[in-house]
Amino acid sequence: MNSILRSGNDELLSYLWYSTLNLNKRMNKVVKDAKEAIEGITSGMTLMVGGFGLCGIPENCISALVDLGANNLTCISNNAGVDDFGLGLLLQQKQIKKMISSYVGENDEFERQMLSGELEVDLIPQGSLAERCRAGGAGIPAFFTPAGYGTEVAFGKEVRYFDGKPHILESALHADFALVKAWKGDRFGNLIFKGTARNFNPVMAMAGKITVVEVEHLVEPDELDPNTIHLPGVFVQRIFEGKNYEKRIEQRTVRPVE
Amino acid sequence: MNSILRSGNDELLSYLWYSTLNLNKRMNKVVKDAKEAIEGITSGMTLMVGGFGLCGIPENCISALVDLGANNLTCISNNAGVDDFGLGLLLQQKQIKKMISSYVGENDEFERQMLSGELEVDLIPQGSLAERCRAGGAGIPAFFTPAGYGTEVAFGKEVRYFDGKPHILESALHADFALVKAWKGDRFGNLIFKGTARNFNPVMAMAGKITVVEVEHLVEPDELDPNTIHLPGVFVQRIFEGKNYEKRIEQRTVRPVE
Amino acid sequence: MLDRNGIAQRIAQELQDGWYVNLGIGIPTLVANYIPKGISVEFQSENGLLGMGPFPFDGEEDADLINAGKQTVTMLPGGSIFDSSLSFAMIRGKHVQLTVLGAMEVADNGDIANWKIPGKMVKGMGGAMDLVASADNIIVAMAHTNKRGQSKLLRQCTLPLTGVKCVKKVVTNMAVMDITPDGFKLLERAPGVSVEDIKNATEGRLVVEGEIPEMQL
Amino acid sequence: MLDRNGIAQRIAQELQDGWYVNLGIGIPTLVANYIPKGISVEFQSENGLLGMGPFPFDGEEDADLINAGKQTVTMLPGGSIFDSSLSFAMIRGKHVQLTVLGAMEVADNGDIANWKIPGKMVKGMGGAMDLVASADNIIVAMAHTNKRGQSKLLRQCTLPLTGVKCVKKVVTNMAVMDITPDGFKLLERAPGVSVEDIKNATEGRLVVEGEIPEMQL
Repeated sequence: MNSILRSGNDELLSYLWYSTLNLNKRMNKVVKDAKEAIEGITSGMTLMVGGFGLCGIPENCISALVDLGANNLTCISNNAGVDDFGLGLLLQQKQIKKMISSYVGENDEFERQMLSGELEVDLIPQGSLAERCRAGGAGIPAFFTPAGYGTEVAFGKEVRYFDGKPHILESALHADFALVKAWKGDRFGNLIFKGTARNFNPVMAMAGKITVVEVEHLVEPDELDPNTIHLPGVFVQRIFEGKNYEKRIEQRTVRPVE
Repeated sequence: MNSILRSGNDELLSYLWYSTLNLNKRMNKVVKDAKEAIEGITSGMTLMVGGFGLCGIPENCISALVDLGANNLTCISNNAGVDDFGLGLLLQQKQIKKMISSYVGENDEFERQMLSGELEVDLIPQGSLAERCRAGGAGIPAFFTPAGYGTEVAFGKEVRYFDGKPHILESALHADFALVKAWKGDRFGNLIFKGTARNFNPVMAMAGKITVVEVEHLVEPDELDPNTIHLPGVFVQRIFEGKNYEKRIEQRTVRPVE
Repeated sequence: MLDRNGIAQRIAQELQDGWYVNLGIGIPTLVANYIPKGISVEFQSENGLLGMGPFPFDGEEDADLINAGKQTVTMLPGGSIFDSSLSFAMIRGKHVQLTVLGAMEVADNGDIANWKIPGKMVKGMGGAMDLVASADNIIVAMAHTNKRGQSKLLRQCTLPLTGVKCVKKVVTNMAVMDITPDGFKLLERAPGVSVEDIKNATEGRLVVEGEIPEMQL
Repeated sequence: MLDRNGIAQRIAQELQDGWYVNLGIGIPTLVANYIPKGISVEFQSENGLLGMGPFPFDGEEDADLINAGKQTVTMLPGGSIFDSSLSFAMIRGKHVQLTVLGAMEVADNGDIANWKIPGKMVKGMGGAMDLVASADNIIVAMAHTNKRGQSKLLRQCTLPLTGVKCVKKVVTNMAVMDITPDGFKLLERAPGVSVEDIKNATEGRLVVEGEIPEMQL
């Protein structure tokens, strides 16, 4: 116990690679802009899009996706934006075939497309949506949850009792691309989120086959304390510094000055 | 959209409680010391004990538990300490009836008790152990994992194929008390861990009916940035500042100065 | 009869010191205004924060700090931020002691319907299904009857369910009731409301035992 | 025949730029010393860190910074710390591209046994079962035969399994082999080792097709 391993022990040789290591050449996931970041997205793909309401949405990626014009997309996102912002921009262009969300109010075009049958909608309890994304990223193919038992959400799903309480089996969600917004990030893909803009972004970043992150501030790796990173870069494939964030507020609510 | 809600809207009244709120009276989970923190632990209980090897173990709580003398304990902990430190101290006093761990080497007394049949041992793959703790805290009673399929770990467990790959069903773990070590914490129970001393501590903190945390530094709530908290205080019932941390190193390994 | 604030005020009496509480949109939000003296609770917002504070002053709004109703908020010292999976881990794992939410219908076995009206635009359940399926303590805040004067306290819900056998207590503009195996157990009357009034406005089984006191607000 | 370092050196040739790699204790740890020029990989340690750096200088050890072998380590810029559940989320979720570990036995269908010998003290599987069940790419580093000269490359494992049909490649002191539906497919011979030597030392099915080149180290 507590012995000091010294030369002669051949494991000591390990990590000598370090002395020849060019730190500046390690891992570079940085791409130029949103256009390059979403390269490879094609019609018919499934995308995860981070954000809660308009808070923490990947504004740059969504704009680039409008320009790209890919359609027949399945979008997994807690909400569907508003008419002229967020995923609403993709809805306007009829690029979305199906939404997988927990709440889709506040969007007239969405309502029109849904009621006319142009748009498929799969509504999922918010906690199950979050956990299904995490499960997808964590290699957990399915789990039991009490949420939705006895409701139409449970139709066709296995029911099992644990401790006398009914649960339903929910499966993992995956996406061809996850589009994620963070506050700060480095070229390794390490991410720090800000305030409630965190929301679904970390779990969706875990579940994308290709995870694209736009950050407000792309920083040098040694600027981030390893202890404070919200999501390790191992989950991220591409990262870039976004531009011109509007960060629109959906329900600006204030209190009077006393 | 983007409307400003003004007086007249009665929801605006909300949060006026704030003006009468005594911030210093909100949530106080601080207890005096380890002895007070573990009050209520009795023989036969199931405890989770954080740490990986000797890194990040709740030293003060373990000492207090030796003094308390409760026995027939089931301990869920990744490791079992060494002969004269960590959970080894409880083994010396024969306070542990059963260990639920992933790796229990480096402990002669453990080996003796195990081989003589005095001590039950349930070995669990490390990732399943971590996920089962998290599941216990997260209200997920069971989940499927590929780990352990086809091995003796899978005996008696349900097997199901997802995407052609076999998985086994693992259940959540719970504990009467979780004993956890953090670096910094406040009276709300908000926690920040340091380095790899984080390990199992956050997930075990989630899964305790009563979660007791010892911290190296008990700080004022406004000293912790809400954005940097590793584990929100909602999971914590008692917190105290520990003393005399030894932080023993199990495998001190160094490299020669070039 | 109570108004919206009265309902909120009565529910606030249920709060216990040290509880973590999730308040839904509408009447439940108002509960925060009536926390009894000497009691301290923390508010959880399921989009990912604990220690939610008051709305910000004009000009101090932060687009990166909203509540589950998408309103700009502030945070109190001792608060914390987390992702959606951890947020629902604390809900599903019963670490949040009380959920207060509105409803369209409640059945006398504790079933609740509050997310969908067939034929109308469906906005989604948001976090409601997770909340009602998880918390040990679910209080519904709502009017006793709908706009057409029909009871919202039913033998069986007619609308698609949000959760089954989960509501523990209902506080309406007319009454406070616990859900028991025998149905709605009447505990208190609103000022100026008679037991007879409540009986007439309740379609589900109503249990009335002994004298029913008037609420003390 | 290769020594431990030779095995590690040969495995290092399998590394691809940008991979995240988990190295087990023993020979696998040595792989870090032979990373080919121009290739950059990051090391994951399942107790909760990415971007693991070299051992610290004497006096600079930090008890709060160890690897999965409980050895004191350092971190490189760009590293990160996380809890055990997120650590295995990245392993189980296949975000770590390669796992290198030792074994007592490997079967020609990819089964591996490396954690338990009946009758001996069992220390536990640690993270090995999660690692082998998850990663797409599992390379075993071991001696071709045990101390008694018996083959460790078998038709079927005799020891309790760690995982089934999971090993993709085996690098021993004698040979490099892929696991194929037909058994161990011989790819390379160690310097000074003949195909005949390898056949004699391999109990499991061995596929030998065409000329087998000598390893280039």
